[in-house]
Amino acid sequence: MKKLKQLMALLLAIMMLAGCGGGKSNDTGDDTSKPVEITFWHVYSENFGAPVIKEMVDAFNASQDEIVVIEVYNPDMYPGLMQNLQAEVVSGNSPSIVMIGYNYLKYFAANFIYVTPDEIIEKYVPEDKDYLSTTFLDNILTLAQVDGEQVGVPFSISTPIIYYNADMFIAAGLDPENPPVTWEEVRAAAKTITEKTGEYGFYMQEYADNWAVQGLLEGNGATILSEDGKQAAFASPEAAEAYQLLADMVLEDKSALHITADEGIQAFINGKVGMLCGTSAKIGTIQSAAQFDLRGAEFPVFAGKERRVPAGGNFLPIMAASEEEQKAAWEFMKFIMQPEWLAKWSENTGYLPPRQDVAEDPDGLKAYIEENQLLGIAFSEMDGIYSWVAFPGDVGTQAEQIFANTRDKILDRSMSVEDALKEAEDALNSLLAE
Amino acid sequence: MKKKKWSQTGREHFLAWCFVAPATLAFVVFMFWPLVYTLYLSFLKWNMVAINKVMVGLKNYEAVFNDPVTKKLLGNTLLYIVILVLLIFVLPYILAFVNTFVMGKGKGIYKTLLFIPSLISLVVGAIVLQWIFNPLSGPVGAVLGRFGIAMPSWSKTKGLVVLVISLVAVLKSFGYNFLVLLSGMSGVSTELIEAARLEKTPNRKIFGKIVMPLTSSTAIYVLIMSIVQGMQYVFTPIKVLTQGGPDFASSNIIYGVYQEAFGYYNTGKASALSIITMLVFLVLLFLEFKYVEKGVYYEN
Amino acid sequence: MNSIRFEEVSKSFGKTKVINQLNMEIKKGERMILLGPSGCGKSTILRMISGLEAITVGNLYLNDQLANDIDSGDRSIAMVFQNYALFPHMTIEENVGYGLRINKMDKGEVKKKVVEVVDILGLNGLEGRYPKELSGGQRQRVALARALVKRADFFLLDEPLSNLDAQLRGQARKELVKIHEMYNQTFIYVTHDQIEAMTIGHRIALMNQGDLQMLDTPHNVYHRPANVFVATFIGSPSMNIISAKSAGRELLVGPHRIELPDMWLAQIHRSDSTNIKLGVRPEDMILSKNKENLSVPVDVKYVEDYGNRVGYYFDLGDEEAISIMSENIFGTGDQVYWNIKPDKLHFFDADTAQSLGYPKEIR
Amino acid sequence: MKIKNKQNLIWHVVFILLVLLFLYPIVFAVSTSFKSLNEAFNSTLNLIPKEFTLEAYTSILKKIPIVRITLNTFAIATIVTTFKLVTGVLAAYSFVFFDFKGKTLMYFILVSTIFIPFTVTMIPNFITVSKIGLRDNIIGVALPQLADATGIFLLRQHMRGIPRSLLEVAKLEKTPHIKILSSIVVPIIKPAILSIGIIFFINSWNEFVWPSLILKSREHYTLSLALQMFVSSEGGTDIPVAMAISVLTMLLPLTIFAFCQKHIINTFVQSGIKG
Repeated sequence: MKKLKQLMALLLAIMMLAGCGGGKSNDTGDDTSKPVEITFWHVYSENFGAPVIKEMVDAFNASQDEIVVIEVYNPDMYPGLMQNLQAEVVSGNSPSIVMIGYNYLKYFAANFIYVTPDEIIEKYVPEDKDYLSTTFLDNILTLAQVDGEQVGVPFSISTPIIYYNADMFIAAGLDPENPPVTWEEVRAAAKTITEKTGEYGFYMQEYADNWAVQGLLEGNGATILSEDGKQAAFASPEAAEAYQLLADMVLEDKSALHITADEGIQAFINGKVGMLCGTSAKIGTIQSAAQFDLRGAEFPVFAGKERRVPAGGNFLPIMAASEEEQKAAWEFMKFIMQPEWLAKWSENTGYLPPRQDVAEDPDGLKAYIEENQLLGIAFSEMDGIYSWVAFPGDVGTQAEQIFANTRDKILDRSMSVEDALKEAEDALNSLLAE
Repeated sequence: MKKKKWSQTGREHFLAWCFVAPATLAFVVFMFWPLVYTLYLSFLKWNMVAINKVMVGLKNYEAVFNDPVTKKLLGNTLLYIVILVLLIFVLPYILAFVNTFVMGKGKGIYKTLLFIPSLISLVVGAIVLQWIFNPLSGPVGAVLGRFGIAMPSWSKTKGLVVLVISLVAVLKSFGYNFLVLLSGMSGVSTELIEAARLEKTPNRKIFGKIVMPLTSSTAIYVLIMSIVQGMQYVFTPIKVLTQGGPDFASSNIIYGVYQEAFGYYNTGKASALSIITMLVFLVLLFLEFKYVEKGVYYEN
Repeated sequence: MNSIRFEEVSKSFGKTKVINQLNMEIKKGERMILLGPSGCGKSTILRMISGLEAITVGNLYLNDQLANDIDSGDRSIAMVFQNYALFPHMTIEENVGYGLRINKMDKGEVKKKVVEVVDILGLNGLEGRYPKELSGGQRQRVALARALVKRADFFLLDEPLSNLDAQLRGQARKELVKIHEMYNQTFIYVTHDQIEAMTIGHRIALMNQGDLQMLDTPHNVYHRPANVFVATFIGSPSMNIISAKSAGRELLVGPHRIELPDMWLAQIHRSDSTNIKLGVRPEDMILSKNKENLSVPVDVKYVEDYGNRVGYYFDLGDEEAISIMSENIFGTGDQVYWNIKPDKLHFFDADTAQSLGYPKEIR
Repeated sequence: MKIKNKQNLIWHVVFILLVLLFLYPIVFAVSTSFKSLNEAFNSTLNLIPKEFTLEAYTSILKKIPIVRITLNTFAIATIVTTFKLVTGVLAAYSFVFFDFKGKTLMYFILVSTIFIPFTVTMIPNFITVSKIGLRDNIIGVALPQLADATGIFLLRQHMRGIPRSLLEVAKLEKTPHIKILSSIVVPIIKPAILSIGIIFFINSWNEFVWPSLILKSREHYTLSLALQMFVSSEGGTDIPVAMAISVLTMLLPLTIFAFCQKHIINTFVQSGIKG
């Protein structure tokens, strides 16, 4: 009993401390000149990007005293952030600046209230009239456009690349200087690695989206949407053939891994998988953790066909409601779009910057790219990037889930590739028809 | 105003309600009102954001019943229930019997040790188990690897994914259930057991014929709580580890509601599904009151 | 002066009636015993006096004041519970002083009063202990002390000695009487033990199934029971009750004809019916080898030797009777005579079970 | 006798194995939190790190305001526990020591809330808390949890064990109910209240789903939410760090349990579901 009492007293003391701490923090920014507070929602965890985001925000906050930016982390990437955003809006609030994955572009535009960069420029900062067009590449700007309207400013761009473990290549008798170029070669190399080393040869990232698969399917001449862009149209022989190749690697050759993204990427870092097909955004994470000779190769092609690389990443729309918050958000946006910050962002993650001058700046990223083979690979793919398919309306959220389920159905053999694709296509089209 | 002298009983009644009031108020605002609101939402088509809510009658319920996913969710829910009932009810029930009536000295320590994992949060439990079962780098995989068995990637394997996620709930509830069942066992007189022993009754029969009937109200309580809480305990690991995947193989009705609501923003359908869940629970509640509360009254 | 008065008081719990139209007066300073078998309603009466139980119908007056709606806390009640109801988390001193402290009495004053009763009850040295560290007898005294310290008008005791062993009980009875004589409060004492009732009470209220059976002094309750229930409840073994028929000057008991003593004629003929019950206490039933003029021959059926006394069983008509004597002189099968002592008989109406009264020759 | 001993031994072995299985996750987390990233991956079976490192812990200190986060968690758990105990003790007292019309129905209604799945109340509660403006506020996390049906159930069970006569003694002394509650009922069932309070505290401490909906900024995070900042489905989890923060989350509940295990175990063994 005595011990208990002491313990309770201790707990109480800690609580008091907590209470005091709480009181103090709430008093920040006295009555004198209250700075504008804006919130910036992003998806980057401590192991992936968050430190740079924090650095940017801190630097911005330190650079002036009218605006205070609060960064807010949202777990589970873009779907996670969309869930939180939805909830936030329901509660009658919204963040000032938010990070939206390109695949949610149409859903976001159709369902949320936001202010376009053009509106802000027109209303408050006419001097920035040419900012967008002079700063960003045209094909990059279109990534964040719906029906010609610029919804937000592109921030991060990623491309899918092949990471490979050169040590394992050597162990398997493969030439690390000549990584596979076509999917057929990828399959053969994976098989060799599995046979020779007993480890898995290949893993394609499995997030709750269709991004990497889109690259695979479109590389074989398939399309995700019909020509008018209003219907799902991926249940084609080309798509099935391409998907079958991945399925065969998992199910027939048993050389490819079918596992969650977290575990799969971890397994690659851990030397348990020879090749990883994943987003360039992970370059920073993988490089810092991998203990082997890590190298990169371009996203594979199908023999004789053109490489199709979907643009991953995100853009930043502004959702702030009041004039001063909108202005503040714009200020912050321009701050982080400065070449040195974008360069830092790229170096730490592997995302490609939305403005060309960052990559060309000899003091900035250029030198870095020359040294960093993986980032160089990602850059080299950038010219030919296509949009990541975004489904319109309410379908946007369910589409990614359907794609993820389709992948599970195919890769655990519960459905044939053709049937699974057909079922998914029908499901999406019936949703679109509603 | 006239001064009215309250009768003693009148004053007591008033006071009685005053004492119940704070808890009642909290429940009304954060339990019953939400329940009613959810019922209301289940008749609407609304995505939580749109200003217009469209009255659609029973359409949401229709949609729930026609959705093949619902069948999957119900099937998985049943699977979770079966696994959980076995692992956090049947197993501790038998072990509580063994601990009370079969084992000799030094048996008291187990209830304390087995209780410890229930102090760990579900997220921590989920993440630690995820690593323990990591097929490529986890200890289970490593041990199996030594025997030349390839650990299947559980998070992508139907059935197995339910089992591993259930283990998180098992970690959380086993010790507590064991404790409650032990306390039920302590109500059975040892003389009865000794008398049966003198007749050379095998333990199996002592359990089935004497202990089970005498501990039935405790057992039913634990059984029902295992189902009701177990269903909710698996939510966190599902959300953190699999998000219901692969292809809904690890989702149950509780997570299904969450996904419909916060994943697809089908507030109406989510509400309809949660009302259905509620009805299932209501049956359990009825059973609880029928067997457990009544039993308690009889004892006094 | 009446200190407690029940006027047509009834009490029901839901549909069960536990007290039926009770009328009773208790005098100031009196030791009133509520006696009866379990479930007879005696504790309910006590609890109605205390205010812990509300009255369903009727009026209760305390100190001549209508008390139905007076809060128990305002009734000047001290109570000793069967299980003593000591607060397990308080020391003996705290337990005893509880009521005084809660009513904001000055600390020094509390101490003084507590010391006083602790002295009287011989609890010195135990003040700092907790109830679980005391023996049963000590706990009972603590409960008593807590009730005493209050100096309430009404001192209610609910089977206070039932949890003590027999030896302690005898001693405690004497102490209770002594304590009452010191303070002279109105004692209402619930018990199912007739020895306690007989030795402690000024008067006894004997209850059965919610009805007051008799309210009188212990002597009268024993010697002039108002009905068969009272007659058989008091005394151990119970009074022999034998069915009989009156026929003129004779009484028919089974095959025997007994001439009625003159002193009883008036009482017996008071009854409309000829069916009566004859009551004889076992110790008043004298068996002898010698026939006297008013006697009935009986066969000893069974003998029980209690050491200091002996019980002889025999049949009288269809009923079995027992006689208690001091010597073991007869054996099973002996033919003896029951020599009737007319002044030791009791007569009851067979239909109403009420006493037919007593002749003036019997005090 | 021999058979009996053998049987006993077998069962002890079964129980010991079970305990090892159940405690392994905790040991695994503690052990891994002191390993280097490389060792965590490559010698997962080693329970004692070859090179003991505090790297994981220092990196947590550097990256997140862990003290602040711990205090937040503590504050929420304390508020929730206090309110649940107060409302629970009051309600249980009323159910045990008062007689009033509708008592049984009322009890039934309150206890039935155990059977409302949290997904049913989640959306409306989220909207309510948001409308009051308590998003991203620890009060908003605590608000919907001010009463607890299981608590009322357990407290009622324990209060029923108090002899009614104790209260009657108090009533005869004109003790007001609130005083009876505070000076008699509460002290008598103190061990039970303490244990139930500890369980409330630990449950709140461990809570994840609801705080994750309400809390947004790092300064207001709880430990469970901090954990998810290091573990996310996007890949690249730093496992020693994840385990280190898991260990930090477990630390207080385990410590409290170590201090009060006898009380807690006894309370639940006594209460069970019986009176």
